[in-house]
This record gives sequence, C-alpha cells and structure tokens, in this order.
Amino acid sequence: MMRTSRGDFTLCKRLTGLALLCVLPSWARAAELQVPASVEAGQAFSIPLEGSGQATFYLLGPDHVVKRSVSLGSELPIQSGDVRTAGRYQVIVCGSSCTSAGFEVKAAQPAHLSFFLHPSRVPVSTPGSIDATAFVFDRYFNLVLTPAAVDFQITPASGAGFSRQVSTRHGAAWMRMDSTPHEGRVQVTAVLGNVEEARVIQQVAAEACALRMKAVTSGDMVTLETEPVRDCSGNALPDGTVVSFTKIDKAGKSTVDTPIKKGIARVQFSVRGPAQISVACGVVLGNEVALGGKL
Amino acid sequence: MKNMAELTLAVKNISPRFVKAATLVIAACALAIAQSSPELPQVHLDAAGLAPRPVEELTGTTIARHYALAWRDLASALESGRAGGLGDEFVGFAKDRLVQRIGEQNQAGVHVRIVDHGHHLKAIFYSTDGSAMQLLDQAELEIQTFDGNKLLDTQNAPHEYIVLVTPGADRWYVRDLEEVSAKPF
Amino acid sequence: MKWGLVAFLTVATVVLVAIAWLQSGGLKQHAMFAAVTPEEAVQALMSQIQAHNYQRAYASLDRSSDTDLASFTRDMAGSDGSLRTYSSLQTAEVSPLHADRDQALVRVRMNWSSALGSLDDVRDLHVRRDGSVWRVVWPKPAFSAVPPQVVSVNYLRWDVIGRNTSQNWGAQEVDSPKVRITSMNAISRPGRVVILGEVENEDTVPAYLNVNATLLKADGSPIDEEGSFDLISHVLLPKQVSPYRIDFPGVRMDAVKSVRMDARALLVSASADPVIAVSDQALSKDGLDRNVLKGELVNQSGRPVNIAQVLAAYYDDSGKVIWVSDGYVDQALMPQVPVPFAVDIPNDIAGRLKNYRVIVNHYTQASN
Amino acid sequence: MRDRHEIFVLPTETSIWQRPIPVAAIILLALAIHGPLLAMQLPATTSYDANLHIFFASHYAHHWFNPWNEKWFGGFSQTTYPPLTHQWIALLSYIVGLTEAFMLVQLAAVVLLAVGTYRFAQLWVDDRAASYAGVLAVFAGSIAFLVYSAGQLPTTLSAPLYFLALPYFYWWCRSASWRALLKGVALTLAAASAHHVTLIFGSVLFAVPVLWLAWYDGREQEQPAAPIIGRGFVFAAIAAVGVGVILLPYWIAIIRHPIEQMPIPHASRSNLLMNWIYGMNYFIVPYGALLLALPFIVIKGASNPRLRMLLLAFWVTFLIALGGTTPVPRWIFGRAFEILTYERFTLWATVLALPIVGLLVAQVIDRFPRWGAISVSTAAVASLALALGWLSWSPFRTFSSLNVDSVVAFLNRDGHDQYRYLTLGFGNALSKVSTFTTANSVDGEYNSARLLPEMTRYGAAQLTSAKYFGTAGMDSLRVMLQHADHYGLKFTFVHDPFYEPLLVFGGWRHVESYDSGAITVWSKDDAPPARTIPSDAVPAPWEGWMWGILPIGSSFLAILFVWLLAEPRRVQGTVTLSREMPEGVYADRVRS
Repeated sequence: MMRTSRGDFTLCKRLTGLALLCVLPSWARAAELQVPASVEAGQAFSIPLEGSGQATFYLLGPDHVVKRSVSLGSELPIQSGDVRTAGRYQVIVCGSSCTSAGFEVKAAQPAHLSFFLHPSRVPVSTPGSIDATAFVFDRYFNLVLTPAAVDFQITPASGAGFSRQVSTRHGAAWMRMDSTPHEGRVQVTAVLGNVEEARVIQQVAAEACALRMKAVTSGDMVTLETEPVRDCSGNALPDGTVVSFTKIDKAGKSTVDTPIKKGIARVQFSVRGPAQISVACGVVLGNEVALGGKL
Repeated sequence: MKNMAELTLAVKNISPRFVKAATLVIAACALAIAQSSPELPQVHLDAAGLAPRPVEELTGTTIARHYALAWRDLASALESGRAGGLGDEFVGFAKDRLVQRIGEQNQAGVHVRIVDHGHHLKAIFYSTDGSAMQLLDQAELEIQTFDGNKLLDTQNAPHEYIVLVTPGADRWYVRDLEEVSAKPF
Repeated sequence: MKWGLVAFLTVATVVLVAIAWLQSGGLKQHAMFAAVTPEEAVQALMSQIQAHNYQRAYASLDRSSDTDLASFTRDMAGSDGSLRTYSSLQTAEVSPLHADRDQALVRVRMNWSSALGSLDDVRDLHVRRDGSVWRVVWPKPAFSAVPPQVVSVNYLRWDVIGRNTSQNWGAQEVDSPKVRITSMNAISRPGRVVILGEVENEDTVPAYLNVNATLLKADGSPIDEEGSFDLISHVLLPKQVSPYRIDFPGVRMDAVKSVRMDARALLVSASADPVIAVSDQALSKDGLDRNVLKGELVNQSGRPVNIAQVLAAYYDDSGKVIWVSDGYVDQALMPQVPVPFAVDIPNDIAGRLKNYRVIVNHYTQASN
Repeated sequence: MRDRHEIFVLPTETSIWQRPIPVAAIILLALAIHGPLLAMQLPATTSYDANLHIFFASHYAHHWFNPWNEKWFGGFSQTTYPPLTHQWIALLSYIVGLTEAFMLVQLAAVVLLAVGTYRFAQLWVDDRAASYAGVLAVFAGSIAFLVYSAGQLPTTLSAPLYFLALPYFYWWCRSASWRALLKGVALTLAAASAHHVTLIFGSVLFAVPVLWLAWYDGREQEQPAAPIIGRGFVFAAIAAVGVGVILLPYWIAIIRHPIEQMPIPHASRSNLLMNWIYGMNYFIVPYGALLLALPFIVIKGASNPRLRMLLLAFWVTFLIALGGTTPVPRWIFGRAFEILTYERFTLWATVLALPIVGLLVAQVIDRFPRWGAISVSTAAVASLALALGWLSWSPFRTFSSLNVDSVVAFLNRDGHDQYRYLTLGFGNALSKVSTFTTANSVDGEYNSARLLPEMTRYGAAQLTSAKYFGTAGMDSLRVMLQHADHYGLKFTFVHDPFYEPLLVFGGWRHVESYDSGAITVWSKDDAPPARTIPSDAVPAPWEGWMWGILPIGSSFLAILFVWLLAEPRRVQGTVTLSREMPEGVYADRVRS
C-alpha cells in the first residue's frame, strides 16, 4: 500500500491503495520504497533505497521496532531477527520528507503444536465424549494460517489403534470421537510432518450397574458386603467410590457412606428386630435386604 | 475448570434458533457496552454458526467487553509507552510481544497513536471444552506514527486480525493477535 | 465557698459513680452471688462459667453433685478440640420449672458463641437449699471411654500432581472433577428465597466443590448472588451426593424469574477417611417442643474428629428436596463412641416430609 | 505572651529549689526520657494504633493528593480522619523511612506536650509551678499510656498544639494583639488538622475556662468584660471558619456518610469498677501518682477563686475519662457515647490538673527541699515506670510485633494482589501487612470509615479480631466469607486456629503454612479477581488537592507565625513586686 506524505487520508487514496494491494503480485511500490508484499517469518531480505544522502529508517513490527540512519541509494538489509513475528510491518524512511510502505510477515513452516485433549478422564462407551484440538505454530510461535493436515493417532490400552486426519482452518484442527468400552489409558498423538505432540486420556468405569449386596448376621450385628461393583461394560468402579448403605429398623434409620475397597464396599450395622437394608452408589440403587421379617 | 450448570426455572434446550437469538443479544449487549463506556472502542461480536460449540450469551458479552478493553489498553500503551496495564487483558505471546514492542518503541523514541473506529468480530472457532476461541477482527483504525513529536506516517485503512482468546478466572484474555492481509469490508 | 465546692465535687462524684454502678447491674450482681433464690444460684453459676472461673463455679455446686472438677470443666469447657473448646458462653436464660421449700428444678438455656455461630444448650438443673443459699446439683456428665485398641486404617487417599506453571499453554492438563446438580428447588421462606437441592460428584476422583446461585429478574439482570457456604459438603468423594442450600435474605420470590446455578469443582488431594456412620435417625421433638431429626454419629476410624456437622436433606412424597438443615455437634467424635445429634426442622416442613437423608462433614485439627 | 508589667522574675538570691526549671531543660528532659524509647520504636511493637497511623501515612507517601485508599474495606476515604500527623510522617518517610518518621513525629509531639503543658500552666500559676507542670508532663502516665500503649499519635500531637494556642487566645482576648490572634488561630487550625475530636472537646473543656480566666483577670484589672468576650468569639469564629475550610473534605465525608453503624464495644466505655483489669488500664495506670494529689487538686482548686474554673474543667474531664463508671459521658454525648473512646480524656484531665499539681510540688519542695524533691521525682518516675511496666504486665496483648514478612511476600508475588485478602487473629498487625503489601483487604482497623454492610450491621470491629466480639463478630465474619466471590476475597491468613473450622466448613482450603504453622494461608480457589467496588464516598479530585495542601499548610503557617511574629521582648533581670498581693497570688497568676 502506498503512502506518500502525511495527511493523505482521502477516500480516493484509500481505494487506490486497496486496489494496488489486490493487483500487485509480489512487490509493493512506493515513491522511493520497494518492499515485498509478504515474507516468511525469520527470512532476511533487503530493501532498495532510492535517492541520495542520509535518512532515518524505521521498521515497526508486532514485537519489534528498529530505528537507524541509512544512506539512500543503497540496499538496506533486513535481518532475519527483525521479522520473526507474523503480522503487518511498517517501513518508514524519512529524509527531507517521509515515505512509508507496509508488508506482511507470514508464519514459517509448522514447528509446534499446542494440543488439547479433553477431558482427561472419560467414562467408557460414551458417544462424542473426547475432543482433540490442535493449534499449529511455527518455530517463532506464529499461528500457521496456511491449511495443513493434522493426523490424530489414537492408541487405546487394548485393541487396535486408529487415526484421523483433519485439515487446519485458521491454524486450528479439531475432532471429536467416542470413548471405547474398556477402561484404561488412551494415548492420542497429534502429528504434523515431523512435529508430534502426545496426550493421554483415562477411560474410567461408568455408573454402577446391577449393584448387589449380601448380608451376614452374627448376633445383633449384620455385616453387609457388596458384590464387586462394576459398570454395565464390566469395568470395576475405582476404589474410593462411595457406596451408601441405609438400614431402617425400630431404632430409626441408619446410614453409612463407605468407599469401595478392593472392588467391594463393606459395612456393619447393629440390628434390633426386623430391619430393611438398601444400598446405592451415586444415583444408582441396588438391591434391598430384609432381616427378621417385615418391619 | 468451571463447570457451568445453567438451570432455569423453565428448562430450555439450546436450539439453533436460540443460538441465533443469543447472537443477536450478544451483539446488542456489546454495542450497549461500547456506547455506555465512551472510552471503549465499539466491538460487535457475531457468533452465528460457531463450531464446534455455540457461545453462551454471558460468554459472548464478556468477550466483547474485554476485547474492547484490550484495544483500549493496547492503544494507551502504544501511545504512552507504558506497558504496565497490558497484563489485565493480554496474556502469553500477545502480551510478551506487545511488551517487547513497547520497550523497543521507547528506546527508539517512537510512539503510535491509534484512533479506534470500531471492531467487527466474527467468532470462527470455539473449542468444545471452552478453553479457546478464535476470532476474526475487522478493525477500522487510524494509526499515526510519531518520532518524538514529529508525525512520520498515518495509516487509515481497514485492518484484519486473527485473534486467539482464552478464558481466565473472570475474563477472556487475548493470547494471540496477528494482523493478516485485510480484505475490503 | 471553698469547702462547699470541695464537698459538692466529692459528693457529686460519689453519687455519680453509685448511679453508674447501679445502672451497670452492680446491685443485681451482688444479689445474684448471694444466691438466695434457685434462679439466682443458677445465674451465679452461669456467670462464673461465662468468666471461665470453673474452679469457683465448681465450688459453688451442691455437695451432692456427682461430679469432680475435671469432669465439670470438661462438660462446660469441652475437650479433645471439640466445638465447645471453640465456644464461650454468651447468655444464659434461666426459668423456674418447679420449686418447693428445699428443692427446685430450673431450666437454663445457654447460648454459646462459637467459631461456627451461636449454639444453644438447654439443661434442666436441680437446685437445693443449703442453709440461707441455694446450690445447683450438677449431674454426672456421661463420657464414654475409648477402650485401648489398634484400629487399622487402609482407606484411600488421592494426591494430585499439578501442572508445572512454567509449561507452555496447551501442555498436558488434568481436568477438574465432573459434578452435576441433580436437583434444584426454589422455595419462598419468610423474609427470603431459598435455593436447595443436591449435587453429585459423577467423577472417579474427589471433588472440592462450591455451589453458587444467581437470582435473575425477568430482564435477565441479576438480583443477588450467593453461595452455599457451609450448607454443603465441600469435599465429595466419587459418586457421593451432597445436599446444598443457598439463602437469599431480603429477596421476594415474585421478583425472581429464573436462577443461574454454578457448580465449581476443583481437583484436590483428599482422603476417604474417616467414615462416620449416622445411626438411629428418627424424627422427634426436643425439650423446647421443636421438631428435630435426632440420631447418633459413630466415628468408625481410629482418629478423633474434632468437629462434626450434620447436614440433612428432607424429601416430599415425590422425592423432591423440600428443605436442607444443618447442625454442629459440640462434642468431639472419639473413635467408635456414639455421639448424639439433633437438627431443627421447621414445623411446616416437618408436616410435609416423607423421607430424609443425612451426611456428615467433619473438621480435624492438623495436629491430630 | 504577657505584657511587661505582668512579668515577674524571682529574685536571683532565691534558692535553686525555688527557681523555675527552664523550658530548655524541660525539652531536654523530654528528649532524654522519650528519645531512647522511641528510638527503640516501642510504639510500633507495643501499641494498638501506631501501625494504623503508619498505614495512613504510607498512603499519603504514595498518593498525596488522592485520599481514596483501596487497601481497606474495599476502598475508604482518608478524608474521614484529619491528615496532619500522617502527612508529616509521609514527608519525613522520604528521608528516614516510615516507621522512623512516625517515631520522629511522636517525639516532637511528646516534646510539644511538655512545652504546651508548661505554657498552658503559665496562664494559671506562676512560672515555677508551671515549669513543674511541664516536667511532670514528661513523666505523666497518661502520656506514656497514649504513646506506648494506645499509639494515639494524632491525639498526642493535637493536644499540645491546642495547649500552645490557648495562651495566644488568652492574650488576644486581653490585649487584642493581632500577633497573638494569628499565632493562636494558626496553631488551632494545625491542632484541628491533627485531630478533630481534640478540637471539638478542647473548645469546651480548655478554651471556655481560658476565656473565663481572661474575663476574670480583666475584671481584676478593671478591664471591661464585653471586649474580652467579644474577642473570644471573634477568635472562635475565625477558627471555626478556618477549620471548616481546611477540613472541608472531612465535613463533606461525615455529612454524606454519618456514622450509623452498630456500636462497637470498647473497654474504655465500661464501668471500671466492675472489671478491675479495665480499672487498672484506664484509671490507675494513666493517672499513676497523680491520684495521690487528687485531694490537694480539689482543695487547692476550690480554695483559690482564680483556679476554680480550671478545677471544674478538670472535674468534668475526669468524669468523662471514667467512661461508664459514671453516667456523665452518656448524659453529655447521648448516642455518641457508643462511638467515642475515653482514654484520651485522661490525657486532657492530666494536663488540666498539672498546673495545680505544680503548685503542690512547689509547696512540698519549699517545705522539704531535698526530700520533697526526691519524693516528687520518685512519684513521677514511678508513674512513668508503671505505665511502661503495664505494657508487659497487662493481660491485653497487641500483635504489633508479629512477623508478617511471609504474608507480605505471599501477597506481593504471583499476581496474588489481584485478589482481596483477610487476616484472622492478626490484631493490629493487620495495619503492618496492609502498609507493605500491594493487595487490598476487605477488613481494616479504622472503624469509622467502614461502609460495607457486612461490617456495619453487626456491632463488631475488625474482622481480624472477630472472636473477641462474640456472636456479633463471628456473624460479621461469616457473612463476609459468604460474600467472598463478590469482593474477590481469595486469601485468608490465619494466626489463630480458632477460625479454622469456619473456613473449613465454609469451603476454604489450606494452601500454605509459615513460621512453623503459626500462620496458615487459606484459599477460596474459585473466587474471581477483585473488582473495584463502586462507592459514593470517593472524594472529588478537588477535595484531594485541598486535603493535600491545606492541613499541612496550616502547620507550616503555624511554624512560620511562631518564628516570625515575635512577641515584645521580656524584661530581663529582677523585678521587684510593686504592690501587696493577697496570699499566694501574684498579679494574675497563682503560686503556692
């Protein structure tokens, strides 16, 4: 885009500038400044400076500002370190008057992936429960906006692995998938060329299924013990999961919330006369046991 | 992570129509925010058709407000040469780069004045877990560059930015802000 | 003039001091310590307890009291880091129940200011005439002894390795636990709106939980935002369900259009220990004829629990949560020793409730 | 101060015991006694309020023209407290540091108190007795109590400025000297800029007796009463307008937000007879050996017509200082009784009594030169020793010496100052934390500035000391913790395990410990960062400018006037008494 002097704001100029931006293939032409329309991040280049005498050169980028004296009529080298961040850069050369031009620095080749795998724990056999999102960055951590194919490779704890390829849009690629029926670690690796980023997700048992307990009476004490607590796919609920036992007898209601240990939950009650005992895990109800007849 | 469970007395299911309505409301709210705070630039957020997750009304309003605050802080920092306030709205690469830019700008004795005529934000990606959102910002900016008191250059053209925003404890931060070639509005 | 002024200043000062002494209850205090009535004897005793003068309070008891100084002090001042050790007597209302020439029965309603709010303790005390004064007969406090034993503890503990803060954005992260509000009910109570219900930790790891609610007007603007504070169990083990209650004082139900609920869960280190059983729960009336849910707590682990909080959810016949109430237990829960508790139930709720569920929160001192 | 015809110097052949003690000696004595104690920074570790005043000063040091302080109560206006002492500390802090600056200003206050007492006593008694009064002020228990136990710097600076203004007030009433008027008004304005309460009560308790004295002395010298009284009112009017202008932001703040919070209990309001510890703290310790002189004060004051008004002023002040021990303060102040604290009245009562005590000392020394001097010295030193000893023996403990470095370091790192914090069990160490941290708190030590409903509705003072206010305190704390999210209150520092159960059941998590567990840090992890709390109490910018210029300006003006507007020189040498005087009375002064 061309800028020739201060205060040049007219609509005509703006439209001309925009038109030039569209039609010029690779070089933008200012009165004295010729800069590339775009360069790759970290790529050195030079700007020919027309005219004679001394001038002040300014380069203003997203994270970088350069100001130095230059001799007109020579090539002005722009170091690779001056253009590492993607975005619009502005070049201004001031001699007797100021001239400016702009160019765009685009991200270099992909070099980093910011990879989000969500959630980190997921119940088994849940449709659409796993989301993977990858943001592609170059080696200077510029978002790579050029479409690229990210390969999501899924490796479950048991069973065969599989992969899905997704093209990035505005530097991001994402996919969604179901959790598998078996608990355990699932590794998901996002791959783009030589760049790999792995994340792990834990598939855990779902809600308890067919919760059952048995009672063993000894005097006025009753010991209640669940069968191994599993979900509907047969995965054992992790130790520490709370199981609630409720006993109702003449003395009133008694409840104990106890965690599962080694796959089963166990509790002891004292009973006076007939009693009814029930078990639950979360919102899942188990069987009921009646002791000594009806209440 | 914050697990937002929105239960209303009358239960509502999110439907595409609701998303559209929400988008309109967000836009209206954003406009109202911009108009009620004269110092803030106008920000209009369009979240229609956002994938893979729709944006909640409250989230949209918050993003619009904090994006407006971010531009206000950015303009103020570039003009004053003080990077102190940037941490309120910027984080990560965006903050690091701006802090560096302002430091070098100060060394060179250069400062920039931005006259902000408003931003039209288009939400283009919102991750399912709600941890990141990408926005396309078409901004109307007048950028004046000074060396000391000498005006070096004025740009008055549309600007387009790819913005990555991520949630913090009570706000959305600008994590990445890259200007790309502007297309005519 | 000279001596007149001297006399005036002296007399006026004495008179003013005397007036203030009478206004400050000096005479009443004098009479109270004389204990010439049963009520005054109880008031004097309470006054000593209030001043933490347990030795003098014990000395003022009737000789027939079946207690020693240590037991009396433990009864009033608490022990084992119980809530009573975090309390001080604020007020004591004394009312006679029965009196004859040598014996009287006096009810004292003690209000204790504690670290967790005010606590009431109602006792009916026997008072006996001893010459010209009355003395309180202090009943023997019932302290259950813990038999020496070894309790094996092998409950689970979850530890969390957090993310290194220096790591880049997008590094491997562990999600917060997934919790779900399984029920929510908004009810109107005198002078306030109350939001109550239950929340479940659906995850396989413990959750540290807070539930907040925002009342919204018809135009979507917020009326007020409050949290459940201590009317919830903040640590929920996997699949554990907690009732919650959020009070909005000064808000009228007809101003509320909708409610925004916000359950925030954090991943924290936690232990499955201790397990506290709640036994012999029954609806009943207390000494002041209030509806209460009574029962006993039994600490099934080997470490004392200093303070326990009973949280009860009440359901109607359709299974909807209609009320949540709580109560702190002022005795420590020593291992295997049953400790009674009682939580209030409003009269209108007591008439409608069909079922209830009790969970127990606990606080254990770090040094234990 | 007096005209040359009324200056009396004792004959040179008078014994050393009968000569007045020079002012320079009194100043040196004050420096010698209090200098080392203040150099040890005793008030910073033993007093209740020293850190509070340092906190206020630190705000002025950083924001001289912005009296809105966000560090406490979610924001409060420092225009609710006259700023002079704080601004002087802030000024000096640029040279010596905050705490040292406080000590310097406090030392100046103590020296001025001794000089002020001397000057005030000169109105009533002869130079010798007045000089004894000045010396006794250095040892007074009430001054030591206010400086080292209460830490009430503004009271101890304002009082002497006011006592120094009173002789000018007297002289203006008597002679219409414009110099006296300027100096008196400037000192009065400076006194008001240091402490408003002193000014309000001082006008009645100190100025009215002095005006009466001017009228009385005028009548003795056949001066008409009307001009004297008229000039008194002119002085009062000028001072009132001046104070109205200088403290305008204060008046605006107090009118906009009158103190309507629930009364907070204070031990000085209790009946001291019902609790001997309080009696010791607010009666025995501040008065010390002065109590032995009470009969003499009453008899001597009553016997001499010229001292009667002083005696009455002392008696009223003495009764008020007793708090709830007599109904007088409640009758006088009504509802304000529950807002005021009464320990400062002991200081004023002491100063009002010292002229008469000076007479007693002179009488004792005249009768028993050596043993009398030894006895009086012993009594004076014992009074000071008792007040200093009480700092250790008293069952009341301050937390000023608590090491809060770890708390400050925690708050100032990792962005923790984006949230508000609360301390529990820190007592007055809260001010120390607040001074040095960049984070803001919902709590604070200055009760009058509180506007948050969680604090004003419960009749409890600082949340950090909530348990000492019983149910009211704990209820207030509970509600504040319930509203943690609203205030962005994320961190609570606990120095008393008493508060831990409330935090645990309320959903707070223990995150760190310092000093072997003496201080624990608790966090409410889901609290959002603190937002500015909108308040209609924020002073306008012009108020900030006024507040930053006028009060400190009044003190500069006072110094300038006192230095530049010299009085006519006194007659040097011996003056022989020209006329017969009634027993014990020299012209318009009284001696033993």
